Amino acid sequence: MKRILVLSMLALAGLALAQPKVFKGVEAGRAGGNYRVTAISDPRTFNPFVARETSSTDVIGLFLPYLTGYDPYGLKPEGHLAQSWEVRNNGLTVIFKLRQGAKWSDGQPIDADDVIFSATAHADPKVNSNARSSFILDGQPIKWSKVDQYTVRADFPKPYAPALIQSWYIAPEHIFGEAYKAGKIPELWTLETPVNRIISGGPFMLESYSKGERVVLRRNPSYWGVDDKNNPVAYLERYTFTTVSDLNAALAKFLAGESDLYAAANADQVAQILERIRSGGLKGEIFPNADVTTGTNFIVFNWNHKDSDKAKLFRQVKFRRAMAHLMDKKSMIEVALGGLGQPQWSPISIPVKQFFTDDVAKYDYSPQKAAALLAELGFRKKNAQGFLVDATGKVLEFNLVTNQGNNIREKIAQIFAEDARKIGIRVNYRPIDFNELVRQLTQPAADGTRDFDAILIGLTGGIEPAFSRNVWQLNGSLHAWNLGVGGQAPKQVESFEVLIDKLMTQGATTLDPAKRREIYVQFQKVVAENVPLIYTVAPAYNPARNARIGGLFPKGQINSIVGQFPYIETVFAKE
Amino acid sequence: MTRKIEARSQGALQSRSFFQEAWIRFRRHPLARLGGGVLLVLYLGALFADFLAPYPETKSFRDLTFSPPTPVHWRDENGRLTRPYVCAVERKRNLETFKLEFTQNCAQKYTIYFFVQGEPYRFLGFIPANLRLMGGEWLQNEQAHLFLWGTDDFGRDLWGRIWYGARVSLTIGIFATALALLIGVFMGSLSGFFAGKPLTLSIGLFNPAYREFVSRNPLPSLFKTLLWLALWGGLAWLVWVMLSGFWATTRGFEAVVFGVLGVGILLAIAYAVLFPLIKIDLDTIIMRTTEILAAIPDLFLLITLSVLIPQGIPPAMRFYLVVCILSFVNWGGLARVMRGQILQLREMEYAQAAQAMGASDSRVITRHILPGTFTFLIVSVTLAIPGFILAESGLSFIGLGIQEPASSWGLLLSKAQAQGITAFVDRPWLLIPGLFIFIAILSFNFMGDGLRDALDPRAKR
Amino acid sequence: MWNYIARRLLQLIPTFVGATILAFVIIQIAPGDAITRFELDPTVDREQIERLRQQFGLDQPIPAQYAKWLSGVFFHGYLGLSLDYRSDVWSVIRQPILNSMVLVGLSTLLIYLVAIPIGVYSAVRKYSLGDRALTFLAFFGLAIPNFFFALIMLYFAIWVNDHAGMRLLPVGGMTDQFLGGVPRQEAPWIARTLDVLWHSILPVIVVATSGMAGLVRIMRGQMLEVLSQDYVRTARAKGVAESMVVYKHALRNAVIPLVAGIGGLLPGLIGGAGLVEVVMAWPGITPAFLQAVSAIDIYVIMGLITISTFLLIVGNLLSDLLLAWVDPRIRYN
Amino acid sequence: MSMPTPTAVATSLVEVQNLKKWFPIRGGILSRVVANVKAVNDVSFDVKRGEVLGLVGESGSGKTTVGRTVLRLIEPTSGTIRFDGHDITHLPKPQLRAYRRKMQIIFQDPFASLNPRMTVGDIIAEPLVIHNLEGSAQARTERVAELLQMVGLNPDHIRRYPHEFSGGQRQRIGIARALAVRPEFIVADEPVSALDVSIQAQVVNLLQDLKEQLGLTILFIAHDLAVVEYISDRIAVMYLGKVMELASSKDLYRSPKHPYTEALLSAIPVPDPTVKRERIVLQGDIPSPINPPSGCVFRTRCRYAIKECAEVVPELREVAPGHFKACIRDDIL
Repeated sequence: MKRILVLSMLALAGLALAQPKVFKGVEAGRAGGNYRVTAISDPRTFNPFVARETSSTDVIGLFLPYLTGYDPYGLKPEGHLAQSWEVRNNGLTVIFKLRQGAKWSDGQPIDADDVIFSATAHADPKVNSNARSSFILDGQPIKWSKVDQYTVRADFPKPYAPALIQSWYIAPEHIFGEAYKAGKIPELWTLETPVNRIISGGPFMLESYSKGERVVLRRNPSYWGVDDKNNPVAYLERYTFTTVSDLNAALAKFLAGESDLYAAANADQVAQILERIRSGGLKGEIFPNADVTTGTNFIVFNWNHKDSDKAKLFRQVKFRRAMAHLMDKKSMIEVALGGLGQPQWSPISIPVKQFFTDDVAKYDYSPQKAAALLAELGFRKKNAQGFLVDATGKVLEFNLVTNQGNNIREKIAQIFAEDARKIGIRVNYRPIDFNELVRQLTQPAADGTRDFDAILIGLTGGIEPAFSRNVWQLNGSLHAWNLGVGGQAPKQVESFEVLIDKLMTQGATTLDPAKRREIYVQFQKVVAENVPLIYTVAPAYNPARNARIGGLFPKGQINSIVGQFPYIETVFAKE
Repeated sequence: MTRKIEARSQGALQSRSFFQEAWIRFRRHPLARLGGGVLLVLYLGALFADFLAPYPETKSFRDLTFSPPTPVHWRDENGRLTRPYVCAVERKRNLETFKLEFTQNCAQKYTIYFFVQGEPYRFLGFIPANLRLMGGEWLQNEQAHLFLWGTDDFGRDLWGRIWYGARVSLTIGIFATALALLIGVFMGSLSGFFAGKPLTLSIGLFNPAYREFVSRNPLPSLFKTLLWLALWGGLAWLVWVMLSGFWATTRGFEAVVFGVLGVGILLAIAYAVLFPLIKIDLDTIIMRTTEILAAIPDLFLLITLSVLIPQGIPPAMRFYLVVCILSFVNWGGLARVMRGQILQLREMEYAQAAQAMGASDSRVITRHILPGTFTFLIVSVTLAIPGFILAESGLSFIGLGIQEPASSWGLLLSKAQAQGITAFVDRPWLLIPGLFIFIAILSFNFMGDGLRDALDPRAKR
Repeated sequence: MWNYIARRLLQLIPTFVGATILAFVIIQIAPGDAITRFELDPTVDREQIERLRQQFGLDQPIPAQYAKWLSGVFFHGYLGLSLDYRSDVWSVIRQPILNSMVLVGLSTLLIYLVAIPIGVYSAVRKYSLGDRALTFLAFFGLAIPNFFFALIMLYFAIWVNDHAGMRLLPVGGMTDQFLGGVPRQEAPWIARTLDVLWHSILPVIVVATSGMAGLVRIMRGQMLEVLSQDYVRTARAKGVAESMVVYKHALRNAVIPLVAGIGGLLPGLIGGAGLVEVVMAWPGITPAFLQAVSAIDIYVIMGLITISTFLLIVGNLLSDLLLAWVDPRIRYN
Repeated sequence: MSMPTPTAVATSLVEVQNLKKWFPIRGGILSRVVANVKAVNDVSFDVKRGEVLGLVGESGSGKTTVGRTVLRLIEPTSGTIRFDGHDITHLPKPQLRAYRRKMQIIFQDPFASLNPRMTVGDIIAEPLVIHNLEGSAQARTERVAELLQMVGLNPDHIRRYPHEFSGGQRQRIGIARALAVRPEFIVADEPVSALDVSIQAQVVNLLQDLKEQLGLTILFIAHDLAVVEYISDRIAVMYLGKVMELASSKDLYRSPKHPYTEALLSAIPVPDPTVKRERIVLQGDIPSPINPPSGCVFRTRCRYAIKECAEVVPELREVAPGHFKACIRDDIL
C-alpha cells in the first residue's frame, strides 16, 4: 500500500516536472491509424551500437532518442532529448540540459547516465559503433561528462560546427550497462530478441518483426513528445516497414495503395503514378521534380597512377576541364536518370540550401572546347584509327570503370565514353565489381601508386559539408583523386588541394552560420574551378503520397533532405 | 540369273543404319519438324544479323530512347499502294503526364529500299561487307530512322539487337552444352571405365614396390615421385596453416581435439610418403566431385561463381566465362548419367570382344562405348540447351551475365524487367526478346522430344 | 538396413566438407570481403575497418578461417556468425528456409496433382489431339523464363484487382499485416495459414508451371513403357477392362519412380523457387542468398550450403528407402 | 598331368594352374571387403595344341569366368596362366597385345556381342585394324569377304548391320571376327546356347570344320554335356568354382567317375531306347559361392556323401590314365 503511494507520488512529481518536446506539425492531426512504407531490405539488427546500414537505423531511429537534430523547417539545430544547450568557452564546451520526465517504455527515466553511457560505448573502439566518428575530432576525443542527473557536458578539443546535429542514438544504460562491461553488447537487441524486450525511448516501440517481410512498430504511450496543442504524439498507432527488395514491386505496392509514401525514381514512374491517380485507381498526389536528391555521381581520375605519364596528364587541370566539357548532362538526365534530374557542378548537394551556391564555374557540353583544351595539352593529331595522339604518337586513352549493377552510373559512363570517343579519346568503359572498385580506389600499393585510370562513383551527400572532410582533406581516406598512404597526406599536392584542406578545417571549426556559408561557397568555387571530381547529374526527388496520410508538407515545403513531413510524430492517418 | 535378281533386290533394300531410320522417324514428327524449322530460321537470322539489322549493334540514338516501332506506310495520302516508306519521328516528354510522345512528320517520305549499301561490317568477323536488308541514304544520314521493333533505354534498334543478341543466346546454350558435355563425357567415361580399377596415386619411398617402380623406368619415375611429394607436401602445409591459425584463436577442448586431429593427419601424410602403396579409384573421386557439385543448389553455385567473373574484361571474354560457369555447374549431372551408361555398355559383350581382340582402352571407349551413348547424348543435348538459355537469361536478369553494350535476349528482356509495369502498358515491344526466348526454348524442346522418340531404341524398326 | 543408413550418413561427411570447401574457396577468390563496402563510407575511418576485420576473424589465413568455422559446426552445431546481420547464421537463414519450403512444397504438390493425370492421359491417348495440346501446354511452362512469368502474374494480379475493384489477388509478399482487422500475430493460426496460402497462389502457379513439363514427360514415358509390358498385355488379353488396366496395372507401376523421386525433392526445397521469390517478394532463400552474396556474408552462404548438402544426402537416402519400399525387386547393397 | 613337365610344354598350348578369381563384396559402414564370391577357386587344367577342351558346368559354376580369365579379360586373383609356355598372368597390357592376336573369343550372345552401330564389314575388319594386319583397306576388304565366305555367309553382306541378320548368322559373324587375326586358340564361350536347337548343330559343325581346316585349339564352354560331346577331345566338369572331373570325351561319357558328372549325364536324353539310364535328380540348390561348403563343395547335393567329405578337400587326381577326378571316394562308380 505504501509502495503504491510512493509510486503515485513519484508519478505526480514526474508530471509536474515533465518538459515534453513540442512537435509542430503541418496540420492538426488525429490519433490512430497505420503508416506503411516499403523498405528495400530488412534491418540487420536493433542494436544501436552494431547498426551500420540505413535499413537498421531507419527502424532504430523510431524507438531510440537522440540529444539534438535539425529543425525540419529551418534546418537549424533543435533539441530532442536535450531540452536546451549552452555553448561556452568559444565553442569548446557545450552543456546540454535534458528533458526531465522523459522515460523509457519500461518506466525508467532517461537521464544523464544513459547519455554518458551511450557516449562512452559509442566512442569505445572495442564496441566498434558506427557512430564512433562523432566522438573523435581530428584524432582527438570529445569528452562527455555528467554534471547532474539531467545535465551533461561535452568538451571539444576544438570548436566543431556540426556538433549539434550529430544524432547518435541514446541507449538505456540499465539494459546495456552490464553487457558493456562484459564486452557482450553485440548479443543484445538482435533480430532474435523478442520484440517486447526491446524498450523504447522514442515515438514508437517494436511490435513485431518477421524476417524478410516486415517490421511493425507501435506507438510508444510513454513518449515525451506533444503536439502544439499539448496532445500526446505520435498520432500514428502503427508504423510498418514492408521489405520489398524489387523496386518494381515496391512501385506496384504503392500503386495498389498498399504503401503510403513513395519517391518515384524517374519520369516513367511519375507517369505511371500520375496515370493511376487520374484514372481513379489511387487517391494520392505526386510532386514531380519537387527537389533534387542529395546523392552525387562523379568521375575521379587517378593522380597516383603507376604510369607517370598518365598521372601527369590527370593532374592537368586543362585535361579535367576538357573532360568536364564532354559531359552531355542533358542526355545523362534523359537516358540515365529517366528524364528527371539536374546537372551538378559543385560538391555540395543542391538541396542543402544554406551552403549550396550555383555561382561556380560551369563547363557546358562542348566537344569543340574539349578538343581545343586537349590540343593545348599536345593532343593535336589523330592516328589511323581516328584517336588523338600526342607528339610522340601516344594515343590518348584511359579506362573508365564503375560499379556493376548501378544502372544510373553504368549509363552515365556509357554516354561519357561514347562522346569521348567521338572526339578521339579512347575510353574503355567497363563495369566492375563494387568491392574490386573500392579496392582499386582506396588501397594504394606500398609506393603510393594505384592502378585505375578513372572511376565513376558516387557518395551519399548530406546536409553537413563538414561530414565529408574524409574526402576533401589531404589526409582523408577518401581523398580519391590523390590518396596518401597510411593516413598521411599524399606526396605531391597541388596548391588548390591545400586551399580546400584549409577551407574544410575552417568550415568545421567556425560556428557562425554566415561565415560558414562564406567558407563553403569559396570551397565550392575552388572545387568547380579545379574539378578534382568531375560531377555529373543528380536525380530529381519526386515524392508521391497516398491521400489517406495527413500531416505532410504541402508542395512548396517539400525538400529531399527532410522528406515529405517534418516529424514522424505529427504524421497521421486520415481515416 | 538368280544371282542377278538377288543383287538387284539388295540394291533396292538398301540397308539403313540406325541413324538413317531415326531420321525418317524424326521427320514424321510434326512438332519436331516445326521446332527444327524455327530453329533453322533463328540460327540463320543470327548468322546474318548484320545483314538483317539496319544499324550496327551498339549504335544508339540517345534522343530517341524508347521509340515505339516506326510505322511503315504502304499507302500514300491518297490511299494508293506505294513503295513502303517511313516518316521522321520526333520524341518529346509531355510535361503534363510525363509520358513520352512521338509525333510523325510526314512532310518528307523516306522510302525503304531493299538490299542497300549500309554501314560497313565484317561478315563472319572477317569478310568486309556493307550489304543490308533495308535502308536508304536517309537512314545513314539520320534524317529518319527505321526501328522495326522500337528502341530500348539507350535508343538502340531492338530489331537489330535481337538478331545480334541471338548470336549470344543461341550459341551460349550450344557452347555451354558442348563444354559441359565434354567435361561430363570425359569425366563420366573415365569414371565408368575405370570403376573398380584403382590407379596408383603414390608409392611409399620405403615400399618394396617403389624400388621396382624406379628401376623399371628411372627418369619418369623420379619425376612422378617429385610430383606426389609436392602433393603430400602441399597437403601438409595446408593442414599446418589451418592448425596454427586455429590455435591462434582457440583454446580449450576444441584446440586439443583439433591438435590431435591435425597432428594425426600430418603423421598420416608422413606415413603415406614413406610406406604404403596408395591406390585411388578414379570413379570414386569423380563421383564424389559430382556429388559435391550436386549438393550446392545450381542457382547458388551459378550466382557465387558469377561473382568471380572479373568484370574488367571485354564482352567476348565474358561470354566465354559465362559459358564456362554454366557448364561447370552442369557437367556433374551429365557425367553421372554417362557413367551409368558406360558401366552398362562396358559390360556389353561387344566391348569385351574388342578388348579380347587387343583393342586399347581408348579404342574401346571411343569406338565401342561412346557411340552407344550417342542417342542419349543427342537427346540430352537438345534438352540441355534450352536449360542453358534460360540460365543465361536468369543470370543476365540479375545483372551477372552478359553486359552492355553487347546484347543477349536475357539482357534485352531485363530492360523490360527494369521498366516494370511501363513495359507492359506503354512499351510492349520491350517484351519481344522474351518471346524469342520462349520460341527458341519451345523449339528446342519440341526437337528434343521428337529426337527422343526417333532415337528410342525400342521404336519399331 | 540400419547399417546401410549409417553408411550413407557417413558419406555425408566428405561431401559436406568438399562442398563447403568449394564454396569457401570460391567466395574467398571473389574480390573484397564483407567489410570492403564500408571503405567508401566517409564516416568510417581506417582503424575502424581494421578492427571490424579483426572482430570477424577476416584477418586470419583462409584455411584457418575455414577450420574455425568447421570446428564450430562440429563441436557446437554453430553455423557461424553472419557478418551482415552480426548474429548467428541459423537465426538468419531459418525463416527463409521455412518460407521457401512452404512455397516449394505447395508447388510440388500441385505439380504432382496435375502432372500425373496429364501424363497418364497423354500416354493412354498417345498422339491424340489432347496429348498434343497437353504436351504443348507442358512445354509452355518449360519455355517461359519463370522470373518473366512471375512479373506477368504480378501485373495480372493488379489488373484483376483493378477490374474487380477489390483485392482478389495479393501483389507479392507472403503475409498480410492485418487479418480481419487484427494484427497478424494476434490472429488465430488458421487465419494466418489461410493468409499464407492465399499469398502463395500466384507464386505457386508460376513455380509449378515451370516444373510441370518435366514430370509430365516422365510420367508419359513411364506410362508408355509400362503399357507395353507383357503383364499389361496379358491383362488386356484376359479381358480386363481398359480402365482397370490403366489404373490398376499400369499406373501403379508407372508411379514407382515418381514416388521414389520424392526424396530427391528435399534438396530442391532448399534451392528454393529461384528468382520467382525475388520478383514476387516471397521472403525465401533466393533473396536471402542473393543478399548474402552481395554482402559477401560468407558464413550465411556456407550455412545455406551446409543445410542443402545435408538435405541432399537425406533426400537421396529417403529416395532409396522409398524405392526399396515400393519396389520389392530392390534390396539394399 | 596338370603338373608342368617339359613334355607338357611342348604339347600344351594353354596351361592353367591353381587359378583363383574371387570377387570381393564390400559392405559395412566403411565399405570394407566383408566376403568374396569365389567364382573360380583353385582350378588347374591344360589345353593341348590342336585339341578341343570342353568346359562344362551349371550356370554359376565359374566356367565363363575361367574362360575370360584365361584370356586375361578378367584379372585373376591368383594362379598362373601360360600360353605356349610363356607366363602371361601378369603381362602388362602392351606385351599382352601380341598374345591377343593368338587368342580369341566367341561369345554366347550373338545379339550383344556385335556392335549394333557397325557394319558387318567393320566388325570383322576391326581386329585387323587393331593389329595392323593386311595393310591396305583393299586387302582388308578382301580378307573380310574371304572370312565371310569361310563361315558360310554371303560376302555381299559386308555393308549390312547386325540387326539385319538372324541369330545363327550373327554367331557366324562372331566366328569370322574371331578368325580374322588367324588365332591359334579360341575360347568359345557357350557359343550355341543362345541359339535355336536346329541352328546349334550348324554352328557346332562349322566350328568343327574350321578347327580342322585351320588347326585351331579351342576351349569350348557349355552348360550341358550334350553339346560338347560331339566336338570335344577332352572335357572338364566344373562345379562351384572347382574342376570335378577331367577326362577324354569318350571316357567321360562312357564311365564318369564323379557323382556330379554322373548326375549331369543322366539328364541327357539318350536316343537309343535300349539303353536304360537312371535319371539322377540333384537335391537342393547350388550353394552360394560366397560361402561354399567345407571339404568337397559338391557334398551337399551328393548322394554318395560321407562324413569325411565335409573334412577333406578332394584333390584332382588321376584315377585312370588321363582321367582325373576330385572325389575322395574310389568305391563308387
